[in-house]
Amino acid sequence: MTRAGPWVSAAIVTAALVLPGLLIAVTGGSPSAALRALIQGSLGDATAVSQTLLYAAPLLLVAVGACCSARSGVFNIGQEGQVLIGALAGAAAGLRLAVPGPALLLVVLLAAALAAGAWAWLSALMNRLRGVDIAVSTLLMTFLAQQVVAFAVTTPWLLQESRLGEAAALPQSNKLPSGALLGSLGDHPGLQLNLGLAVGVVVAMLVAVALDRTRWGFRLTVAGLNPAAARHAGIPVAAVGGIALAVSGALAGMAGAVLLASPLSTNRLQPDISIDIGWDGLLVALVARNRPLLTIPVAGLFAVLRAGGNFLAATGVPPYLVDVVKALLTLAFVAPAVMRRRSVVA
Amino acid sequence: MAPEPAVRLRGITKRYGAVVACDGVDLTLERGEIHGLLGENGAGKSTLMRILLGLETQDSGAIDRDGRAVTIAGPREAAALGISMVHQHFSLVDPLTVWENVALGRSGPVRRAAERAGVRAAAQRYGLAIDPDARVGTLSAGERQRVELLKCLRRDPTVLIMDEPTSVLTRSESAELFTVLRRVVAAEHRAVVLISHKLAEITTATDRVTVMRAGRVVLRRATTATTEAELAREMVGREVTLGAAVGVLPHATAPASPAASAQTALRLRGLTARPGLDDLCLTVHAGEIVGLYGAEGNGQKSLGDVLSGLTVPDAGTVEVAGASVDLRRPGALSAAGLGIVPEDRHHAGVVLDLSVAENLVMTRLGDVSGRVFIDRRRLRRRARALADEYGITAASLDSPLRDLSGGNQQRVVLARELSGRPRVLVAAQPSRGLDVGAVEDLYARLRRCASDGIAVLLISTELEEILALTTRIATIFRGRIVGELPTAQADGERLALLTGGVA
Amino acid sequence: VSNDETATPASTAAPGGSTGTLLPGEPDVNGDGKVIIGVLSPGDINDNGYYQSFVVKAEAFAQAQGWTVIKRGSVPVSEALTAARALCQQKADMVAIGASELKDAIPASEEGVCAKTAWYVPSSANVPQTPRIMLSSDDPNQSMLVAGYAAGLLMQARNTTKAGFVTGPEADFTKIASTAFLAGIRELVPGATLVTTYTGDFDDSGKAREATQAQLSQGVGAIYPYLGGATDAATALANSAKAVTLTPGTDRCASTSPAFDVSVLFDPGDYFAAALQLYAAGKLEMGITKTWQLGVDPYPTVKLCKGTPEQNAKLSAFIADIGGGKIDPVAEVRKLGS
Amino acid sequence: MNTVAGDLETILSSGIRLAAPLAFAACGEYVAERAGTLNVSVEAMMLGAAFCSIAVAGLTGSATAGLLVGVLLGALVGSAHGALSHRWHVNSFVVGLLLNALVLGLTSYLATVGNPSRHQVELVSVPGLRDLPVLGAPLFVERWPVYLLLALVPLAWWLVERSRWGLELRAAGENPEAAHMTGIRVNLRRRQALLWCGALAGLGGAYLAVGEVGSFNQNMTAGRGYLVIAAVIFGGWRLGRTLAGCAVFGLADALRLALPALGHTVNSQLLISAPYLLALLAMLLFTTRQRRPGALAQPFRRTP
Ligand SMILES: Nc1ncnc2c1ncn2[C@@H]1O[C@H](COP(=O)(O)OP(=O)(O)OP(=O)(O)O)[C@@H](O)[C@H]1O
Ligand SMILES: Nc1ncnc2c1ncn2[C@@H]1O[C@H](COP(=O)(O)OP(=O)(O)OP(=O)(O)O)[C@@H](O)[C@H]1O
Ligand SMILES: [Mg+2]
Ligand SMILES: [Mg+2]
Repeated sequence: MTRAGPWVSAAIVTAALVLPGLLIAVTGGSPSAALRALIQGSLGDATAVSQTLLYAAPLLLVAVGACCSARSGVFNIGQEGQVLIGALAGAAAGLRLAVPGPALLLVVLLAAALAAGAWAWLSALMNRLRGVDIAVSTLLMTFLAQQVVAFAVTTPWLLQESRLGEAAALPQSNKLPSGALLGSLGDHPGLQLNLGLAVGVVVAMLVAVALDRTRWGFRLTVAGLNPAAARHAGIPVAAVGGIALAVSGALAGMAGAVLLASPLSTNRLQPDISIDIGWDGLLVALVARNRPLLTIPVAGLFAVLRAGGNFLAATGVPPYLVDVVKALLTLAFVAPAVMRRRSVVA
Repeated sequence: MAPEPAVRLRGITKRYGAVVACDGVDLTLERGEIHGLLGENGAGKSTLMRILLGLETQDSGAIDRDGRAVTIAGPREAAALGISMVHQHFSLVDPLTVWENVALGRSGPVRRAAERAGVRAAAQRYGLAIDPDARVGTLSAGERQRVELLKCLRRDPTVLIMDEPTSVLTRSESAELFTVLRRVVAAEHRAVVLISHKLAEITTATDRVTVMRAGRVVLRRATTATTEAELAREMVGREVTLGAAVGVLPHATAPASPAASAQTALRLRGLTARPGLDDLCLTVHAGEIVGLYGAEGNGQKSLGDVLSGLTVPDAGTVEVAGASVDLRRPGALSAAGLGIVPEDRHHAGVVLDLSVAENLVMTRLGDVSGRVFIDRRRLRRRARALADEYGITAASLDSPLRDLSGGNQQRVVLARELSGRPRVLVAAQPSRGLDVGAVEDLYARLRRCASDGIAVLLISTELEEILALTTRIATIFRGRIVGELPTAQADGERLALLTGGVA
Repeated sequence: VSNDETATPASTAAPGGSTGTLLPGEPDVNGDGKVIIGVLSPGDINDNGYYQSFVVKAEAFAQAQGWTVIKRGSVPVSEALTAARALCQQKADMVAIGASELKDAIPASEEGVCAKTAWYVPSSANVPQTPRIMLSSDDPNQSMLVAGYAAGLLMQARNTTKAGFVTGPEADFTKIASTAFLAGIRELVPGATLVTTYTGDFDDSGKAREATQAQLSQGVGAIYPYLGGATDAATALANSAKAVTLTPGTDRCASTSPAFDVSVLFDPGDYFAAALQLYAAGKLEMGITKTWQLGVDPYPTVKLCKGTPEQNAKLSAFIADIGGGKIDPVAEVRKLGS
Repeated sequence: MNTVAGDLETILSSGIRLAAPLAFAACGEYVAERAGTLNVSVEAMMLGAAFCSIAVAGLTGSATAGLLVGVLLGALVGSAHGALSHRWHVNSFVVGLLLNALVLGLTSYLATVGNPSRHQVELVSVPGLRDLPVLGAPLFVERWPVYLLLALVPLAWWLVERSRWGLELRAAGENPEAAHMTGIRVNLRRRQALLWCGALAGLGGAYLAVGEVGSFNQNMTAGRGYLVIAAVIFGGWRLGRTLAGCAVFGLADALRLALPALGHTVNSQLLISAPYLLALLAMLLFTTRQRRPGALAQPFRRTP
């Protein structure tokens, strides 16, 4: 860290905090009211907190997956597509398989994880066979995933919504049966603790233990830090990286299933069901410096921005400005955290 | 009035956190001299030179150039002042050609024809034959060293710094280099700083010598007024068993030659790997040390990669204790009982960001874990035992390996590889970059291995090392074994002939 | 086995709307002394077209009444529900949805936060009626059939038989629109052909222009840019080739750059403004569906910007025939559209 | 008109128009990647420039002024990216993704404020050549900035392959430690490369707005920036092949948009994903690894 480091990060944070306020003031709004709305909408009451926690679950899953692959030295930036593929597979399983009740939910989550894991693993395969860069192929496959989902929901013999008489069928699937949905944990007045969050937290802790305490995690870490030394130590580096990538994809896919099956969505597969959770989840992992446990609070932070941002848009702040505010605030969080240590992307 | 020295460093101090890399160092470089700079690993030699080159800024102290105080902000400014350096690590860009790398250190528009011609002319003048259009990535270590030197000389420096230039060169290549340096100094009146761990080189090639220990200058002498023994003592700060420290007394001790049992521990059959190995065959018996000698770039690296499990050969087999090893299976060699101290330990030997303890158990994870979980307590206990046994000094076994000195890092590798009780130990250039004290320790351990019945294959470009340690020498040329003879019958001349591929 | 029973259940709307409920205190439903109208739109609310008009009309009316309008455009379909909830939390008295794509927001109307809100939802017969929302619906077959008829009139005059339809994604509603448009043209030009190009994106002007260009190169004489943000770019190009152009939903006969020959009015803003008028008067009932009939209600309708009296008369007659039930648009489309 | 040659001409000209914005930006991204930055903010550079060019054209009445300001805005985004990632060492992917979100939000918002008029730079045709059969119209009747490619492409190549700046830039992209030891200011070179990348991506975005379309609308670049990254990879980090990649993507899109008019129907999702599929296929078929800059996407800090 250079001498200028603390000043620079302070400057970035200040700019990122002040600029949104300025923008809002210039357009005739009140920055303090906006800030209040941001907090009100994310933490203000039970409904708001419920909303924040709903967002936190898929963010957490994506981020934990990103930690896995980054630790093994594989840089996956295709989570957005993997979320979509997960949602697609989850919807297909939920709508097509005749599994009774809660077991169906398990099937939906598993199908999503398997499909997205396999989708991500394709990148590892291409890398193994032809040396195709993984960061790049996962990015490109995101755009493919978008079209695959678009195709599925506009094709009647796939997942397109059943038509109602003469009316147009929208590009979406039918609604998932109630057995496939993620319910609430416990009964709290106003507060909704979705099962999805429990899944996310449990997965984060499992992965943290797996990475730091098991042979598998050790081998994965060695492969990521020094592939040559890993190979010498008898670790099949390419296979380990492939598995880590698949796990990362699988968790992103599971995030897709959580989006699909939780009250965040209408429980239908839609082309934009991923709502940038994949991109944001990646940012969460980067801010948390690839530590699975650290992703829990960071995902919470990003969820606050999302829920609060949604609320802010409803107060009359032009919605595009809300996006700007969110981007700047994220920068404020990212800048100093990433600066503290060498950037994780190698 | 006597002419001002080319460079005078006055009271240079540089701290990295708690470490004082340089502590009030004074150094004077005269024109027309080769100045030797000696010191253990971590003594601060490189740091001092990096300060002179503007790559680091000193905390205190001053630099005079031809009697004028200067501040040097970076390599460009240093070059403008006529100071240029051949680095210990990293300074060539592999995908670029030789002439592009040479041009990289200069300024002004790039005139391709002129640059090429310039490289050719300089190569001619200093006797450093090289093809300007070759890609640097395809060159051997010796050739790369030539490019480094050309890159440096093309800037026409009056002060030339060479940081361990010979560590990857064979003896004849080193000799060539010193001839060039001598010419540069005598005919062109430049000043040269030569950093080396090889005492013999320092005593033969330099005019004056400075020894550093723990950041301070401890000896300053005309070379003719000192001895290798004195230099070694000053570097380490105690008496050194000269017999082990090769380079001090080349033929001091005949190797303890155990009656090599007839049992074959390692057999390499027809190993072929493109590029590098061409039908290489070699056997090593239990309890003997076999030296594989040859100029850098004749396939030693490929052999090391095959035996580390990094590359799978195109053809050929490796047998350990009579059983053929499936080289495609990761870790098969280690499981079969082959330990290796790789040539580039940072590349394949250790994981710098993992803790010392983790590095110590890396290859034998099964010993410290159940089916799934790693047992931290067992891991630490085992690491502690190994660290004690092999005399590894570290602030904590939980600190990253990066914090250890080179000699200690090498000990970690050796400890780990020997902890598996291997039948065969392959040591590739094991003393490279180590100081006298560390080398002494290393040699003692290699000998102990042999007397414990382990078959040791020593891959080295250091003739003295080979002669001092081995019972049998095989010479390698262009990926083949071109000669084999008992060490007792070997002498420099015969080996030189063999390594030239004449046999 | 399939879980198709989970498809949207069929509409249970009662015809005539006699079963509607009136919310107490309309327009200040939540009784906080202020009237806030919250508008959600799936599209770019500055597209100079369909999505914008919804917001503009609402704003104009609300301003006159001294109400507040909170508008939010480009709401992703999957965030509709959350966005609607957030509006309720802002004490909106009415939540208005810009287009039926956002129908997923409707469940919020049943939630506690939204207990004191009126709901206005446009629908193309694919939204189920609930007691808590007011639906406003029209049949795209009607307006598109007449749009085709109007284009046919102008094509007849120019002696061309080829028409083009440029739209975004290949989805059911764009397919239905293009089919009905073709049927309308064929009412007058029996041998007419229609080229339909899906650019994949309502807002990608560059691609919309290239699609238009390709159609023009094939000698297409009328272009329907059934687009969002890319409408103007495509129309401008069609103008340069002097092709007949139509608007996707709003009245833009006054516009000169780009210029339109036909305004097809199925402007959600007009329907909404009518509902707001009732609302202001405290007469807007929830739980009913208002179905807008072409030829009966003022909207939807189609008008020629520079039509000859003769053409205008023919168009009016056709519209009247549909309104009077002499022509069944659905049957016409089925007959002529393929 | 409905001849095979005529159809071909239609598709070719359309393809070139669709490829031109990509080609400008690719000349920039190519340089940034050779210097070691896998720059994902191309989208932001293009979109921001597209907006500014129309806004300025509206204010000044000159489409050319708009084009120039677009270039400047692209460069501004490039320097912001450079400062954040190569001065303050924020992860470059994060910077890129955030800049994209930021510019999308800002331009979408600002587009709602004004109501800019239509502006387009002039069409220039080359006398004589434009009358060539088939190729004449597609190649020699263009909005004038397209002809800039004739100068910019060789310039980009010369800068990278022949100039000292380019030599140092390549060294910074291949082996920053070595370059640093040699006295090259690695991060400065990378920032400069991003500046150039921004200017050219800005030109591409501005060309899209004031060249082809004549107006701005929300998110009008619609992922073209990502396509540019795909093109550089498709080209295996060689300028010529990168531009060929742009041409392939442009033509694939042109074909897709023209096919219905020519009486064919093909699945639109498949065609929309064609460029990405092509890039993946190209990577699978040609071993492009060798030319990949050794330190691509690796940050460099002086003190390790
Ligand atoms: N960038 C740095 N950060 C922290 N410590 C450093 C740094 N560079 C060098 N040191 C420390 O400073 C001391 C001197 O290092 P230096 O590289 O100068 O030694 P040296 O004499 O060149 O050793 P060798 O013979 O191994 O090359 C060592 O203890 C080293 O660990
Ligand atoms: N003392 C300081 N005051 C202000 N800024 C500083 C200071 N020290 C460093 N910086 C800034 O921090 C940046 C990061 O430093 P770093 O050494 O990692 O990069 P650099 O190699 O110096 O960059 P360049 O290649 O441009 O020289 C520097 O470019 C400089 O702008
Ligand atoms: Mg050193
Ligand atoms: Mg009220």
